[in-house]
Amino acid sequence: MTHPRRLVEHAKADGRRKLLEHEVYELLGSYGLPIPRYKLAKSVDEAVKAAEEIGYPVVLKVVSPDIIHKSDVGGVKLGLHSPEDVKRAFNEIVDNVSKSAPGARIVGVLVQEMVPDGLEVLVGGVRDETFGPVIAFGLGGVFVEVYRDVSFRVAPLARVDALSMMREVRAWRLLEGYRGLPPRDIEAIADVIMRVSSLMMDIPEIKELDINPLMVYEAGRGAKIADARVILG
Amino acid sequence: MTHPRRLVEHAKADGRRKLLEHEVYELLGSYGLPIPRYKLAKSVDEAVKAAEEIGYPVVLKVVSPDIIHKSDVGGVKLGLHSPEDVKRAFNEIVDNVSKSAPGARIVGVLVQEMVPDGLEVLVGGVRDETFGPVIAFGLGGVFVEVYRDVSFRVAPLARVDALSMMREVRAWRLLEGYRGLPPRDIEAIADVIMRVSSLMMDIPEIKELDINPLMVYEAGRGAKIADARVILG
Amino acid sequence: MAVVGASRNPRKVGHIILRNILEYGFRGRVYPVNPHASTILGLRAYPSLTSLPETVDVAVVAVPAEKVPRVVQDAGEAGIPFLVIVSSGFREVGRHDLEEEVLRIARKYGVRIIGPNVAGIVYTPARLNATFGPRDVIPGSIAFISQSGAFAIALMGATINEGMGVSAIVSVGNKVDIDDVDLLEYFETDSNTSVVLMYVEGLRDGRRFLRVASKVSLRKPVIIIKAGRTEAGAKAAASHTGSLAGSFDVYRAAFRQSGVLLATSMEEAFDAAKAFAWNPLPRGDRVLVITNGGGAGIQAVDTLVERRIRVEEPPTELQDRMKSFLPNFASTRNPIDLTGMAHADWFYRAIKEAMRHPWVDAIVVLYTQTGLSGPVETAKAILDAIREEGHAKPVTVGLLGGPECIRAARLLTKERVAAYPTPERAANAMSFLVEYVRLRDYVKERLSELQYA
Amino acid sequence: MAVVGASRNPRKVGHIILRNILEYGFRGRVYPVNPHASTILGLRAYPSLTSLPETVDVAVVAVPAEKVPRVVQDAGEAGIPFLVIVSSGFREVGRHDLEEEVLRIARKYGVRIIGPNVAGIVYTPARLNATFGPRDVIPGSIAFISQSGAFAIALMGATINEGMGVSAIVSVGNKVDIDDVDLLEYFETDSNTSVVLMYVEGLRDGRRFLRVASKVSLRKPVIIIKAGRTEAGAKAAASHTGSLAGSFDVYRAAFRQSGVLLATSMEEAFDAAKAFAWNPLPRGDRVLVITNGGGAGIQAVDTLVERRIRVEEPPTELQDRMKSFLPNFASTRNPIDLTGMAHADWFYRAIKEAMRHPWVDAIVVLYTQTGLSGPVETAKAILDAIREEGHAKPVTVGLLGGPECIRAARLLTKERVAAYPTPERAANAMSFLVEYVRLRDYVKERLSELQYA
Ligand SMILES: CC(C)(COP(=O)(O)OP(=O)(O)OC[C@H]1O[C@@H](n2cnc3c(N)ncnc32)[C@H](O)[C@@H]1OP(=O)(O)O)[C@@H](O)C(=O)NCCC(=O)NCCS
Ligand SMILES: CC(C)(COP(=O)(O)OP(=O)(O)OC[C@H]1O[C@@H](n2cnc3c(N)ncnc32)[C@H](O)[C@@H]1OP(=O)(O)O)[C@@H](O)C(=O)NCCC(=O)NCCS
Ligand SMILES: [Ca+2]
Ligand SMILES: [Ca+2]
Repeated sequence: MTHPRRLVEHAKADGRRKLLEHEVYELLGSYGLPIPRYKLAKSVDEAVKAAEEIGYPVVLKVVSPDIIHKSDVGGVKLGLHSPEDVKRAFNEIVDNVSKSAPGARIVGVLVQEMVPDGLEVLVGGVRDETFGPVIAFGLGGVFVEVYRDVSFRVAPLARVDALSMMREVRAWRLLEGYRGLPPRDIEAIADVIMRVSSLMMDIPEIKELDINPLMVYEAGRGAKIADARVILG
Repeated sequence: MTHPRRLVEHAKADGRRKLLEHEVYELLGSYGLPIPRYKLAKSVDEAVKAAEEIGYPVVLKVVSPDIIHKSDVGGVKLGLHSPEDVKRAFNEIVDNVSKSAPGARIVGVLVQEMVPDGLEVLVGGVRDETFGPVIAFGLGGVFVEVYRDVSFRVAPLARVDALSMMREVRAWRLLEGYRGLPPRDIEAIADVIMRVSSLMMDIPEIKELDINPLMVYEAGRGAKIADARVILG
Repeated sequence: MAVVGASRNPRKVGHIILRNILEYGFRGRVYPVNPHASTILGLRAYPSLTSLPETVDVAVVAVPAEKVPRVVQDAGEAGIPFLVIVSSGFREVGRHDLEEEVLRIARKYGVRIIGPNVAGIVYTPARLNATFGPRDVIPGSIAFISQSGAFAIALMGATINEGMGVSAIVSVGNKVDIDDVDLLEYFETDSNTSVVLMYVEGLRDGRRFLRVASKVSLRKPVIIIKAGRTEAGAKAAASHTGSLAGSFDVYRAAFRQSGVLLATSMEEAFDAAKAFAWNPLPRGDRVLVITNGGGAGIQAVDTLVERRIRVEEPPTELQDRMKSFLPNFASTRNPIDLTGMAHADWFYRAIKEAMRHPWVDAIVVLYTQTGLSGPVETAKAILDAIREEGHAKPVTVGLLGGPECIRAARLLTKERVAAYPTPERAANAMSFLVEYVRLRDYVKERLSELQYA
Repeated sequence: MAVVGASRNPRKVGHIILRNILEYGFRGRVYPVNPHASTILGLRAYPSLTSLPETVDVAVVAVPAEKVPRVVQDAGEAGIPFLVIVSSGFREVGRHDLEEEVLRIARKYGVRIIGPNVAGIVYTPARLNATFGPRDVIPGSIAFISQSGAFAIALMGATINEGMGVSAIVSVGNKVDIDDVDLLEYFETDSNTSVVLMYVEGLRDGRRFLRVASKVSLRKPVIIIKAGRTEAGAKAAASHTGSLAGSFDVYRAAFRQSGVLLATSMEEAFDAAKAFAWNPLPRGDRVLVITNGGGAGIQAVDTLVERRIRVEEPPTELQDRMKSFLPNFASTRNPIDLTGMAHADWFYRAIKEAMRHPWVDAIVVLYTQTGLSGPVETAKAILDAIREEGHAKPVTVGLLGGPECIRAARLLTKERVAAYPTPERAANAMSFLVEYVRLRDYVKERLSELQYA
């Protein structure tokens, strides 16, 4: 495994302001964050092998520094249940991309565990010009966008910060267990928040980090990252 | 078609505080509200005939004054695409109900158009002790429950009230068209609000009326009620 | 008019009411009624309402509750149309029987009643202060209707502190007959009243309120302090008056629908009432902030925006006019920051420019005390500018500083310019004017629509 | 100390500063510095800082900007450790060069600087008022740090109006050296200061602020008025100071995280500061409201709940104690409604019961002016009750009514009881005390966790 700062330096040397998806997972993984199982495949065979190791169902996504909206160029295939699915998906992706984005460099295809549905939350890190690394928490989707129901804390965080920032959002009720729904794994979220805090403290080159969604399961069953993004400063 | 007040009187004479689902639709329909196509079927044959008239896919729901949570007793079947589906569903419902709720009177089985997904909103009417009939508007689900993002107006409403109560909720942005999603049929919602206002004004026996969800489609494509409830006072 | 229960004892309620009536300078004839006295405060006393030399228009009643039914009977027989029953000891202490008796007799004779359990009434256009509150209320155009008598008395005092002029102060008490909505309706056409302020815990007939308030608010602003906005507050209100407050959400909706402005504190309500009473309405919602202190300017902008008033950059042309007499480090983007170097004259010129420029609908002027231009001198410059432009646009003024600022604010207040001790309060008061104009447009549209429906 | 630029002209800044220093009764020796004069205000004047008969601890500088570098040089040579540079005309008008020169010279000699472009400083424990603001600031324990000098001067005046006692007033101006956070840190250990009030538009080093504020707020409350909370406000702040305010969301988070209380208006900040300065802290978050007016009680409850303070029913036992001297229609469920019949003595007894009962953590006392018990008499009863119980719990008082209520509030203020003219302000001020105690617990936990991490 590459040292986290190496990853960042490598991307910068490459002239990239955004980490590639497998780099993001590698970075987050090295901080003990609950990333999905994944593998970068360069060929159909590698993809199938990766899927077998990861376990079905899987997701395939094109990895390219030149493509911003993967779905728009047909670069994403979800819910693949068999080697045949994976083969077909791999070829289709390569096909689609070479048609829709002919100049794009393709680093490979990411084979990723299909993360089971949970309550979607977001954990983010930004670098504020006054306060430096700041951690954000909120529930996914409209909660953040319509109601600006997000809480912030300046890193480094204590665990009590993580808990208090969760309690601060109005959607907290959804985490506590709501209308007969089970209480969610608060400890797992706190853990993610704390690790994001460490990561933002350690690596000043990271300008923005977004884990969205983090799928959160019933209390005791943890949480898993379904998508994430890292922007360098 | 029964006169709306008759419906209410009939239910009251029956000792019921809640209208049956087909009565609710009949009532709402008589006020020109966009109810789904539906038919009360007393036999398998009637159900299939109804489904053919309505068009597939359909939904079947048991209609009984004695059953509060229809799904819990196996009284609901969704997404039925053929006469065979409908037959099987009808028999299963009758079977399930007679096992799970042996004493319950079965008035029939409601065959209902399966309403296509749209943006879910709620339109409600309540009778306030100080202000009398009051109309409520909000977006479905957590919007109302977590953020209390609901607006109210005292009936009777002018159209400008309907528009202003839509604009008042913070989730208004979702109606205007948001993140590349299409603008919704505001006029259709205003129309529903206005008709609910008339209904609440006309029939003092109605204590509570809840249209939730009302599925709202792109501007110009209307809205359709997917579920509704009427409580008498 | 008559005062029934006009006591010889100067500490008793009936005596104080009579004295206030006389000393405040009521223009009509006044008859004390008291069977145990021959003269009170130099006036001949009469044993009962039936023995008065003429039929009075109104009688204020301040005898113990048990004696009130008899007084109402007398009033009926004497043909007196209108009673203000100050006495408490009725429904509010469980004596429903006594209250019903009073109502029954009143109905029989067609006597109208305010009360019982009220603080009396003030109506300054007739120089009438028939309350046991403070005497020297300031005449003006704000009418105050209170659900609570105690509140009415206390706020009478507060208006004096604030230099606020009132047209009327009425509490409604147990509302056996005339209630808050009746009074609100009355003030719609009262030409001596330009703003109505209400203190409401709960309304009886919300629909009637909505109808009446919509009509009134088209003609003049109605500001309501609604107590019991939270669950705990509503509970406290219930244990106070016994009346359920209902859902605040619905109240808020009804207020909006009828063009009524909601105030959450007495200070805010007073601040807004003053701004309405002494200003024309803005024609639109463009507020210009003029300040000599950056801090005060920012606080005002934050306050306006927090109250949903946009603060926008004025057109270059107006900015250029301001720049013509300001130092080059002054900002003219809204706030217009005259800088700490500002002399009184700069205020004068900036206000005049703002008054004349069509882009500006309303002006918030902020003064932060400096050595360069004293508060009183600045206040005078502000006043001159407003006057010379015929007070064409609404202005609120915030004066931040020491004792001299209090004097300057008093000077402005005396000249009917709404002045406040902080920038936030000046901005907040102005936000009510803008909000009113917006709401009124909505209510107009709604009523015309309902009318032609 | 020395005043450089102590002018002979009584209207000039340097002269006013010197006069304030002398007249306010500074305890140390004072040297005017002015090359063109021999005596000023009866003191011998010196031509420069290098010619003083002793090395002073601090010099206030009020000469035109171009002359400041030379003065700093002189200070350095004379070994003066500390300068307060009042002069403006530096970075804020584009003269970065002059400012850098000043800093360079100061660094060379190790001279520390407040300013330039400040209002001077007040430190009442030393009877020092070295500002050109009002003279008679009231000694007390509130320290005020302002990003804006104009604001500092104006608020100096406002503290006098409010009867608020201050320990220090300092503005930071262009912050070439000492900034708001340095001062905040200083006040942590200043035993003459019990509350710190700050006016902030933008901070330079947020992380340092967080570190320092967390430490300070564990020992004493820190209240911040943050200007630029909205986008438009932040824009106004930027055009004022040139410093970007950053995201208010993050400021708010940082304030919470460091135990700092956010005030959105000056009035609120002052109200809270007063309540802190004159009260012990509550041990918990159970607030009891005692009132003689239902309306005032409800408004206070609404205000508390709107500020996220729960208002709960007291235990029956406490209610029974209250009932023992109250009429049976009085409510004892919180608010304790003494009713309009309340005599001063009932306030006295109710407050004493509340002070003694362990369920109560904080008390909001509300008086609505009535004839039965005058404001001053009631204020005295309140004061007696508080004193006899050794002011064991925090109390805020709202006095609603006329001019006598102002007198009564002044009486309480003089005796260091926090009194306000409305129930809402009394309740809101108390909410800050409760919030502080809550926040402090959070910050304590957070710091001990970070320490052992
Ligand atoms: C109305 C109220 C003030 C009367 O109390 P009071 O003044 O102590 O009553 P009294 O019995 O002394 O009667 C007052 C005067 O009326 C006289 N009086 C008695 N019967 C009378 C009658 N039938 N007609 C006229 N006067 C009468 C009394 O002799 C007395 O005058 P005096 O002092 O010169 O002898 C009292 O009952 C009350 O309700 N107080 C509360 C008022 C209040 O708070 N209202 C709500 C405000 S929010
Ligand atoms: C500092 C300031 C007040 C000086 O202005 P001023 O008083 O008009 O300046 P002057 O040139 O008259 O100098 C003041 C006195 O110092 C004397 N002086 C001149 N050079 C001097 C020197 N090198 N050392 C000491 N005194 C000197 C002057 O002779 C004069 O005294 P006099 O009136 O008795 O002759 C002005 O430049 C300034 O910055 N004003 C704004 C202050 C401000 O608002 N600060 C921010 C607050 S928020
Ligand atoms: Ca009536
Ligand atoms: Ca520093």
